[in-house]
Amino acid sequence: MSQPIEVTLRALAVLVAFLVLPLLVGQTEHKVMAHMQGRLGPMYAGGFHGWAQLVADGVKFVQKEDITPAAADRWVFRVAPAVALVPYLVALAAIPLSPHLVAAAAPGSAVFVLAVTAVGILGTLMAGWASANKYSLLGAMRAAAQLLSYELPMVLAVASVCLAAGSLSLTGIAGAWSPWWLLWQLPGAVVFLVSAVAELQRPPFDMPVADSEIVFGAYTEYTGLRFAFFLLSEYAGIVVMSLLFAVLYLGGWHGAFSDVLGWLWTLLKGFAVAVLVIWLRVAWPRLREDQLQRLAWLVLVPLALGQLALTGLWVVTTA
Amino acid sequence: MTQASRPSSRGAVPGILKGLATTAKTLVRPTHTAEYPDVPPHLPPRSRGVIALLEENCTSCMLCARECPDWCIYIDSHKETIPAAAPGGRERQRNVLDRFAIDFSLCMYCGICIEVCPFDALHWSPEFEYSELDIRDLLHEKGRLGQWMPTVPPPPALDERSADPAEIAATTRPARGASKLVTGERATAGARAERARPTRSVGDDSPSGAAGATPGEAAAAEAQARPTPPPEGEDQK
Amino acid sequence: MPPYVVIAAVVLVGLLLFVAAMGARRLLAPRAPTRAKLTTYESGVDPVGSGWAQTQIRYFVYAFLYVIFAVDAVYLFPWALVLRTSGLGRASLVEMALFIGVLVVGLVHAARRGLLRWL
Amino acid sequence: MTALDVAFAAAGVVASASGLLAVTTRHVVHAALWLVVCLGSVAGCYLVLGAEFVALVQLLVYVGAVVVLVLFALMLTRAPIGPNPDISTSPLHRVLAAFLAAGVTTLVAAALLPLAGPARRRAGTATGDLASALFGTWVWPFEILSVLLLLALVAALAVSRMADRQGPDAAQTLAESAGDPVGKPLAEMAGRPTAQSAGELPAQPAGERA
Repeated sequence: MSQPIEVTLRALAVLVAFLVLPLLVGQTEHKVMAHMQGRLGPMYAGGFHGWAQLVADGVKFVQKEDITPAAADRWVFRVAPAVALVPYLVALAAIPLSPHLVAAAAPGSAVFVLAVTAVGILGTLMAGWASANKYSLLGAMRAAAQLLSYELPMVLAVASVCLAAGSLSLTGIAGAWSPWWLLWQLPGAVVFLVSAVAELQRPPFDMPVADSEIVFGAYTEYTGLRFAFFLLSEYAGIVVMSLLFAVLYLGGWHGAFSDVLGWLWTLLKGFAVAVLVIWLRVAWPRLREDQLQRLAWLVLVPLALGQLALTGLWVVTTA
Repeated sequence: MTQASRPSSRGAVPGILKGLATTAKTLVRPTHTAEYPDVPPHLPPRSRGVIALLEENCTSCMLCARECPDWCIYIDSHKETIPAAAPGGRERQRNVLDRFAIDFSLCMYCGICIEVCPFDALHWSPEFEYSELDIRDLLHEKGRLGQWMPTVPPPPALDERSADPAEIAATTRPARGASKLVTGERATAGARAERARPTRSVGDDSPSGAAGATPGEAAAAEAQARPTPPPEGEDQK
Repeated sequence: MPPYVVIAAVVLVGLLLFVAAMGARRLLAPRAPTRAKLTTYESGVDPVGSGWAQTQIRYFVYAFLYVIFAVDAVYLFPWALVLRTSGLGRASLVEMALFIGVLVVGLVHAARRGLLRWL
Repeated sequence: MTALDVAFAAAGVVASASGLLAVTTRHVVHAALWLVVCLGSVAGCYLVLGAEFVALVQLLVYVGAVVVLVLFALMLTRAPIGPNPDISTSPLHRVLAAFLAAGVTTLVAAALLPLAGPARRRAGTATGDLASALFGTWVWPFEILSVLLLLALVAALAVSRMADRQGPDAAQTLAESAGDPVGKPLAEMAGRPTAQSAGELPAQPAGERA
């Protein structure tokens, strides 16, 4: 197979995964959240238990009027959804489903995913500033402060895993995984999960979009398809973070028949993490801004540093 | 719930775990959702859905229109002279109702009009499916209001050992001057035994849209007495 | 290099997705701007002043902290690659402990002076 | 002329064009956003040259953190939407800047052009080599870096909380010496870094942490 065709096919496969998996997570959230609240959730679109609800939502969003407020900075306002969305698409390309099933097996893919998702903050900041709206600005401030604060423990936790595996590539990390890690890297895993939920700005860390205070944060002025892109980026973020957690801490494709069904194991583990993220949203109330920052700097960062020290010592003594 | 309001004695961690446990338990229990268009809702018997008009009972006294907090009732009437029944008798006058309309886009369903009506011309019906695409179509003229009448459920049964309704008590009261001894009591007791006690069956609680599924006795009797309501085309619109 | 060629292609595909979606919206969505529709949303009342409002400078402190610790944290990743080598492993552990220890002193200082508190 | 050369040239062109836009635009925030493009394409240059880890660090630290810090600063101060007429220089300054730029370019070119020879095969710099050099040969600069970062941390925190810690006292002594009866509220106001904004937590009263 010639190289250009292969590259195109891989990119398109990533696109398909990017368009399907977030919808799957979104529909799961509809259903899980509804049943956790004693409801049924969407039941009509598509016939069987409303499976096509999100597709219908997409069709609706395309047909809605796109409004750019008169006071807004037009170009920044219009480009911001793409800046928020594309990083997750790119991050998805670097996540392996099995040792051979990965779109782009970069040698530093663990760092790559972190770096790329960090760029996503810019989309929120751009949206918040360009809207020329006080709620949006406040939301963008909160989002940026939160995302920066929680990026650090996440980087430290991932560094600890890299340390344990002696590799910077996700394939290498998952390859070096053993069930013993579940215990040994547990503090790091907890730190990563908490930081990931905070990075996604999902409850209980949804202060930046706290609807009872600042309407919808940085996305207040958005309508139609651009708004849908921000929503899609949130769900794509859940997919990316869940798969990342599955690969880093749950061993990715390790499981029965991992030669053949490895990709399925990764997807299943990632899906379980996504359900956990949804569950947290249903069960827990929102953290206040000061609690958010205190948790990040006085709990998660020391915890991650402790995990790092533990991992370093362990690796040196056993190597 | 005292259990829930009691402050947790072991800090925050048990609390957040309790939240997870509660939601997980709810997840595996059956849901409470009633899928309305497919499954008719289970309404309480005296739900306030729409106001029905029994036109024959209306005397155009305007009490309802004046008491309405929203001023959403419109009444037009004129006086008609009824010739004397017997030669040499006195001519009588009565009000003839020309228009009776309730604007349900203004109505706040307080039920004051029904309370104040001295002649039981207005009734609550549990029907609620009368949404319109145009807000102006929510102005129901008397023809439309009358069509709701068959859906009015029978009045609730009286309490056991309650006093007789005024109408029945009037008929069973002994004639003036008769002895008010044991006989009176007996008569009343007998009347109570015979008294029509409308009973509700469970099926009546959610009347379907089909008119006359089980109309209340009173409503049915009165519906026979009056001409069938004109079709909707008569609404002046 | 091939992995990054794929990454570049994915970036391109992402931009194409955005452009295509916006094209579809342009074809399907109505356009009827009115003056009222284009005003800034402020809970339904007329907007007061500009879209800018003074904000807590506290937000800034955390950005500072992150920049410094991010520079710190990126050195952890190359460390992961040498930790297992026989020659450099133990020495690098001490080096990294010193490196992070110095910064943790700063963090503890900040925490003790109450600079990490929101209020 | 390989595909890598083309990629490097493309990234370089994007970097210089966006850099030029960053310094010429009169929208303050646009300048920061063009800086993002510039730094990102510099990361692309590193990547094409085979320094994967440096490129990723460039992305993580510069785009993900430094530019966010810059945007933060711009939004906390007043960053108006639309061109800012204050951001302008006189023709004299422009001419001087052009001369300076030409001089620097000549200097750099004079130093680099003699080194440029026929295209060599680029060997990617493995992150492992980088790591062993960092923790072996260059360990002392690495350790000193931590002290530098510590200094930056302490200084940044001191600067950002200075108004909180010294402002009230300074303002109060000023007010007392002037015999100003309204000095107290003024001092309190000075103690707050910013006015409260909607939805935020109340600022701590000044001087409480003295």
